Amino acid sequence: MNRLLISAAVLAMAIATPAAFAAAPKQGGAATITFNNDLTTLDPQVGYDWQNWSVIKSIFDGLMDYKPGTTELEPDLAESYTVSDDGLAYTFKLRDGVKFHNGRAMTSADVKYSFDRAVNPATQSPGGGYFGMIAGYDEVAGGKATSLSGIETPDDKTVVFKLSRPDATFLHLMAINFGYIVPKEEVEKAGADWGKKPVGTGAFKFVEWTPGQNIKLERNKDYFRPGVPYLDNVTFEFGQDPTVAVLRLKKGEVDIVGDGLPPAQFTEVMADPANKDLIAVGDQLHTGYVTMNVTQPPFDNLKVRQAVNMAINKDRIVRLINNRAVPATQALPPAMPGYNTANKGYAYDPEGAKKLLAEAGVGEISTELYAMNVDPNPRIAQSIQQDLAAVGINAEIRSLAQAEVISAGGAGKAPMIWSGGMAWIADFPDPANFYYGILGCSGAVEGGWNWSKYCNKELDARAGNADAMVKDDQLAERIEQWKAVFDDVLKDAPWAPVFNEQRFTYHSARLGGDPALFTDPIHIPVNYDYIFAKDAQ
Amino acid sequence: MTALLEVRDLSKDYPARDGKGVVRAVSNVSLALEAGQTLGVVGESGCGKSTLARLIMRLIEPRSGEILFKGQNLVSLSAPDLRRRRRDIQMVFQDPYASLDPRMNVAAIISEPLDIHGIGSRAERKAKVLELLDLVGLDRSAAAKYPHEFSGGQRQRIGIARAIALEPKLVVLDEPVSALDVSIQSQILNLLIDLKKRLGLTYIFISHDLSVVEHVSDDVAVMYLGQIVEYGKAAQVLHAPLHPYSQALVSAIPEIDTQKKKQRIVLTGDPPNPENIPPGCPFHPRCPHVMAICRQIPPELQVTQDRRAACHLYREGPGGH
Amino acid sequence: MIDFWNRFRRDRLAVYSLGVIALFVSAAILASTFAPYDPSEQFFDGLTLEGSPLPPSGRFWFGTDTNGRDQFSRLLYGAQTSLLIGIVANGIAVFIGAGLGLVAGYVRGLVGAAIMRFTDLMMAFPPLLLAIALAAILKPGLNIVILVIALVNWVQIARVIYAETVALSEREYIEAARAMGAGTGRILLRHLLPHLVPTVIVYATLGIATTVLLEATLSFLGRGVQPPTPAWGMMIFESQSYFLNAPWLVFIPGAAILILALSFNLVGDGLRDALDPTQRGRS
Amino acid sequence: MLGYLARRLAASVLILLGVSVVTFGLTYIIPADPVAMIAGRNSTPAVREQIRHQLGLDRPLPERYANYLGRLVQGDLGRSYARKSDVGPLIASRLPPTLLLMLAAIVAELLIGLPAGIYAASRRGRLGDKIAMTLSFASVSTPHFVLGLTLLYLFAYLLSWLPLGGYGSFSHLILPALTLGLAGGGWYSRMMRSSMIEVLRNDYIRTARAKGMPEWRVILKHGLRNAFLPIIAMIGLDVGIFMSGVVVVENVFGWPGIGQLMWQAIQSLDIPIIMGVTTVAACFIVLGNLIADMIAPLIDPRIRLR
Amino acid sequence: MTPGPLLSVEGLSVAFNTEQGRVRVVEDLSFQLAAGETLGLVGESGCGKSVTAQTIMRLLPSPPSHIEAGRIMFEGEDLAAAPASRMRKIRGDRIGMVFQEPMTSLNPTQRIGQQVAEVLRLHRGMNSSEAKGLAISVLKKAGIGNAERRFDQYPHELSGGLRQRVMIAMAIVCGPRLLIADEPTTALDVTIQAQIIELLKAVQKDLGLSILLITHDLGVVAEMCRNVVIMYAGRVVERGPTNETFQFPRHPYTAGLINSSPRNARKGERLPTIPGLVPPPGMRSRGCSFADRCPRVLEKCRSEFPPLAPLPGRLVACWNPAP
Repeated sequence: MNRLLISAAVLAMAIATPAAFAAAPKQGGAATITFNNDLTTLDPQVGYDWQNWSVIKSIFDGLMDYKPGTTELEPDLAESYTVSDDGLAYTFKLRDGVKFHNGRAMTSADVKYSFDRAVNPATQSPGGGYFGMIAGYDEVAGGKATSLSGIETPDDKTVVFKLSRPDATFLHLMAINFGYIVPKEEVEKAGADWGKKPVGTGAFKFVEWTPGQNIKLERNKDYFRPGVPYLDNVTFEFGQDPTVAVLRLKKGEVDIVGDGLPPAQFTEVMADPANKDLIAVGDQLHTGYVTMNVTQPPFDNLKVRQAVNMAINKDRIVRLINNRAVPATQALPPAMPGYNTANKGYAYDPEGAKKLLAEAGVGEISTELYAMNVDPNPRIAQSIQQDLAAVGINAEIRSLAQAEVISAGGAGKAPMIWSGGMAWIADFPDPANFYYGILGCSGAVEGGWNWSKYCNKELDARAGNADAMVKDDQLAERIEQWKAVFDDVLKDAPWAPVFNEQRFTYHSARLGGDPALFTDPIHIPVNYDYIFAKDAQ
Repeated sequence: MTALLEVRDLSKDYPARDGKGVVRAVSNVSLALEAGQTLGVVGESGCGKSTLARLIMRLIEPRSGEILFKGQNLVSLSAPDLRRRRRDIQMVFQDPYASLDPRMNVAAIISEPLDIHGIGSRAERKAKVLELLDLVGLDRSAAAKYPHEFSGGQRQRIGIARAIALEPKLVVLDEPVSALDVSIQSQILNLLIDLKKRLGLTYIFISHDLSVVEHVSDDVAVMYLGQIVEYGKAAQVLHAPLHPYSQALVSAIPEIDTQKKKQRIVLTGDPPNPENIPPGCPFHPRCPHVMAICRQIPPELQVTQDRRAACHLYREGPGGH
Repeated sequence: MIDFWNRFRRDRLAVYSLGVIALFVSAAILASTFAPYDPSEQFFDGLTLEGSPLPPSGRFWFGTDTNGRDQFSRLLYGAQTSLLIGIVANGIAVFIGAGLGLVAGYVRGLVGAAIMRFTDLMMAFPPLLLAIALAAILKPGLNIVILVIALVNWVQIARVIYAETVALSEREYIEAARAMGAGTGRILLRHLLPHLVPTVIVYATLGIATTVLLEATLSFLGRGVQPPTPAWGMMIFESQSYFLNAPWLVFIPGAAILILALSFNLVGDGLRDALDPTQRGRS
Repeated sequence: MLGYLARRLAASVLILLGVSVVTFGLTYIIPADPVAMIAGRNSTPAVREQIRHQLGLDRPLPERYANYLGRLVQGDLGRSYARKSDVGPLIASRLPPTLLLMLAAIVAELLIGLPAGIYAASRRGRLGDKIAMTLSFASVSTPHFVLGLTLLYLFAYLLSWLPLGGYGSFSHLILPALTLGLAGGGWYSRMMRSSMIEVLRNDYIRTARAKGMPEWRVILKHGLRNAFLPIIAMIGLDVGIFMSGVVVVENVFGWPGIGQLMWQAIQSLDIPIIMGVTTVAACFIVLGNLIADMIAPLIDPRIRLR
Repeated sequence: MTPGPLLSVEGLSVAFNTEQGRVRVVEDLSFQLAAGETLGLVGESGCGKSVTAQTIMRLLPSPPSHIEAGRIMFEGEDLAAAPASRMRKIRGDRIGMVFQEPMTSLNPTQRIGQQVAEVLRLHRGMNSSEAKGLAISVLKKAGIGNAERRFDQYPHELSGGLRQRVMIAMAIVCGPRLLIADEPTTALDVTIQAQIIELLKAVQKDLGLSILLITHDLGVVAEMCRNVVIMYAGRVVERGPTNETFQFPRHPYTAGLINSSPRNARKGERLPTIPGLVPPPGMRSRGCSFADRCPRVLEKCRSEFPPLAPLPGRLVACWNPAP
């Protein structure tokens, strides 16, 4: 499953500092979070869906992290780091006194083990590919070696990463779950069950997992950040329909509806003045878009693709999802570095679309629009379908399970796909993360996630150039280059961007913490480490 | 003169209910029947007389033996040949309620054999149905009615009309009057006697009622546990039975005429289970005259030229005891 | 026939139900006449400003759905799909089931055993999986729904018909037909089938509810009727999560399914009684 | 008895073998590439090939089936693509709630169906009979999800008598069991009614009355046991019907059983779980029928096992 | 012992509500049964004899059946008017009943011993071991060998004859005054039938009870009953001592019945028959129901039903009885 199962997702941008908490945090208390589906795994190298993403973050740590509620990088398990001038070597100094939950102190060997594990095909990690810039990656990924030659551990407290190419996103990658540090002995002891009994260094210690029912965490008293976390216990309850969960939250039985506010109750909950302080609204960095397969008629015709962009009534779609989004103008979401405020995209213009189609001379178009079968995606697809019909494009909806849509997209069999439920949300806040897999040539292969099969070699080269700028003083220049890349992508219109979602988190009055923590861009849906219970004794 | 029907060493087994062993429903039955004759088969429930009827009809397959009809062995006939042969052999069933399809009207029931064998045009068949209704003494208006609108006796007339529609040579009558009241029973017996004379039929008449069998039969076979224990002319068998079982059977009939008091032989015990037939003479556990030999050796049948009784008492001929 | 109608008429509940079915059928046929709107038209003002569906009103009699479409119109057009599935698909299933059950019950032997083992196999098998796999081969849509339902729903009826046929085969009139020289085909069609008709009818009508449910489940999984074509089951599933806040979205089509299925069941019951004048009679 | 058991078990194994063939065949056709699900979106073709090889997907089909069957026989149901864990333990952990729910549903349907059927049979042709039978039809005619949502709306939301879904206490069990059991109860009441009417026609009922027995005792002592026989076979079949029902009901009520697992697996096309649940469900269906066949002779001594 | 007859049925009429309206199946029926006597109630199917038996036991469900008129005096009590609870006390205790089909009259799912013992527990309030002991002794009395083992058997494990013995044991276990035997031998083979007849005779002698024997088999009546009642179409047509009645039947129907038996006919010849059919209930004319089939029919027969009138040694309902 992809981490973006739900359409409402992440990456808050407007961030207050953690110091601006409304009430002083207290130590103690408990919180209950509900989810409809059980978690899949708590193995950081494997877990890759939005639900387990933040639970793993509370149990494990990486070398880097983001400041709570923000997208600002800071060292975490690493105390400090240095970058070589050519950008090909990163040296991390590990923090003192970091212990795994089993009591053993963490060392540089654990770091190396964890990255080896992430890349080793036997782990079947969906994120191993992120570490392709580390020297020796190809050997390990190809099954020829089990250890990354690019990671060196001169002593217990030092780790050196040697890269095969400079990469500006490297530090972000040190903060994603796949690079979290795991204790070798526990992984080997648990074997296939490792994902069910995780042992990390994080703020919360895993207690138990009753499949289908709940997961219980407790405060890690030995956590290396003093005073954190605030809560003594966190419980995740599963099998809770969000509609029911909202009612239970009103009754005070649960604290956070993990799946977010269901559309059915959105109006009602928002209209209730009592909920004013209980709903955290995070501006979002997500894009919902329609892909068009540029390798096949009729979408091999640029005019047809542009016409689709102009035909879609984004305002109605936004209303359809209770205005929890803003119409999108481009591939990147507004808060992502590289977003071009000057670019207004394609405006809603059905007449213009018809004209373009006439110019394209493709005649009556019959095509298929794939969509994932979880609400609201079929509804959005139907709205798009009606808009397309209005300009003379007949799109039959294929509403399918996520895995099938992904398979069809990867195989290039889907002429159009509405991305909702599977859409790209950056794993880290950098424009690069929005390009290679879904718009670049490397994703436009059989099984790749570039469902438009759009491959522009020139843009790929420009993107590579931008990512080679690893120096601090190159930052602004790099972003400018990315901006240009995305502007040019828009001209080719392999996508029709539709909207950028916002996130609304509904929590109980018992819970305190900065609203940004409840819409944390990294910890989805909530940063459990920093919220607190007001009624704690 | 060859017999119209000759049955030789006919046997039929069923798998026993417990899955082990077999039920010997009919074993080594032989009999012969000349055209125009009536053979009565009597016996109590479970003696195999209905199985015998079904074997002769080839509704079930025998384990061994031959059924010669006009010299032709029915057992070895192919399915299509058998179906054609069925024109000559028809059957009347015991239960006039169960043997008529409740969803067909009388005309359809009676003309069905004609349909099956493709006899006559539609109009001819219709005429034939009416003719048959007359013949069996039913009103012509019956043709449009359904079986449940008739009484038992009338239904049996329908069944008989169906059986004679094909103008068969042989009719197997399986307890044709057992389900009927006395006054109706006599009507049906009269009808059967009339039809036999009129159409030159040959009957195998199966019944547990000795007086009925006696009334209609030329020859009688008494069956016990799948075997014929006594066989001969009706008058002889039923008035001077040789086999102890036949004797008991005859004596057990309650007489209306209270003047005709007679010595009743009350048999002890039930007929033994056909799944577990005793060795030797099957009747020996209940036989008032049982001897040591009876427990070991099955008795032979032949007594005199036209009289057979499977009993060791008659090894030396009748009156041997 | 008149006789039959007179018997049927005595069951008043069945007669009313027949009326209801007639009403539904005519609504389905005349949907384009009666429906105030195009069932696929998504009104911009069919949703509140916050994007919630509208409750029943003078303009939208049964309210609007989550896409801002007129639910009354969708219900009428949905009747077409649901009735088609209920009658055609279920009819095919009944045909297959009754046919196999009949043959297996009379022929027995190897053929009968093979059919019944296959039935057992089907019983032990979740229909949903079958549906997914079929849809993989064929294009999803109404045809898939009909095919899947036909392939899934026959099992139960086959078992019932099998059991009844076995019992019926023991009857003397079957033996009588064989004694006359009737072939297997004749016995099956003329002597066994007419007696099974009441059972077939009852199961055919009872199958309607299951069928509509299966349609809904299939549609939800993307194997069924494809949007925006309305079908009752799908209408409920689409708005399942709205049942507290917009109950009309769930309960109006739900009531439609219930009423239709109930009517079919009651008619089936009435038919069975009317078709069996002998009331089982003897034996 | 033992011979019968052995033969029945052999037949069951054959059915299960058939199920495994069909399951394997069907899932093979389903167009969701497990490699894409496992490898993730940053994977290279080389990594995908590696995973394909690890999963054995590059082998010929018969060999894959043989491997699958070999593991199945050892109780190994494979490993979930999406959940990254072994399917066997996953199903095992989800099984108790489902079994509890099914058991409760069977109890519910019997508690509803039998008394209603007996009542209707004893009031045959009168108003009470007609009302009971119309209600039974209504319950048979209601799809599970409509019924479940209605019950939830009425008793949990409007009246707040029972919890809004979840798992743990008896009060959580009531509504889902009722949802699952009501339709079956409708069926049973009809079956019980006709069965009871049939039984009450029997001569031995007249015998019991001739003994001077009160009518209620006649019905309960001499009628019920005989009328119950056709129901027994149905209870065996129920397991199969419920296996489909729990998928819907567990989702409406948030019940953490294998139905929910199956639903989620279907949504994500997690084939090992789908196959595992199918296999386990088939086992239970076969087992249910077997048990029903074993119970029947206890109720009716005329039935012999052979 | 109470003076007078043990059972006296007086002017009993029973009707059923049917779709065609109310149909009278038993009309103005009267007979007496003395203590220790066996009375035969004879007639063909549909003549109302089984309805009579079940009405005495009050076993017919009401509705649809109704006792329209008459009394059923048993030990000085009118059973026709007794409340249901009182009838439950009498049934099985004071009056036992044996039915035609021993195959179906026993509950197939209960052990036969329990079915016998049940009567004792019901009427005598015995505990199960007491009831078992007594039941076994009665089973033995009913000619069931190895009764201890049979006690735990199920009906299907017994032959028809044994089952009928169980039925008889069940009917007599409480020592009733009256035994109603409804076609007790009809379903049995002749050799078994003979056994059951002997058993009934023995039981009667042993317990001194009265038997109301209902049958269509004149031979059985001749063998067991001193007096006989002939019924036709719901009415008594002839009543008298068995010997004389069978030897010199006065009612044409009685005569027809006796003559149509093949026992008395010449072999292979046509049998004397009663033409036509019994008119079904509800289709009966105002006059004598037998008129349409009667060889001695008079004009009067068609308009007026003949009363049951005394002839020497006999009661006959006929305008033109045989000499």
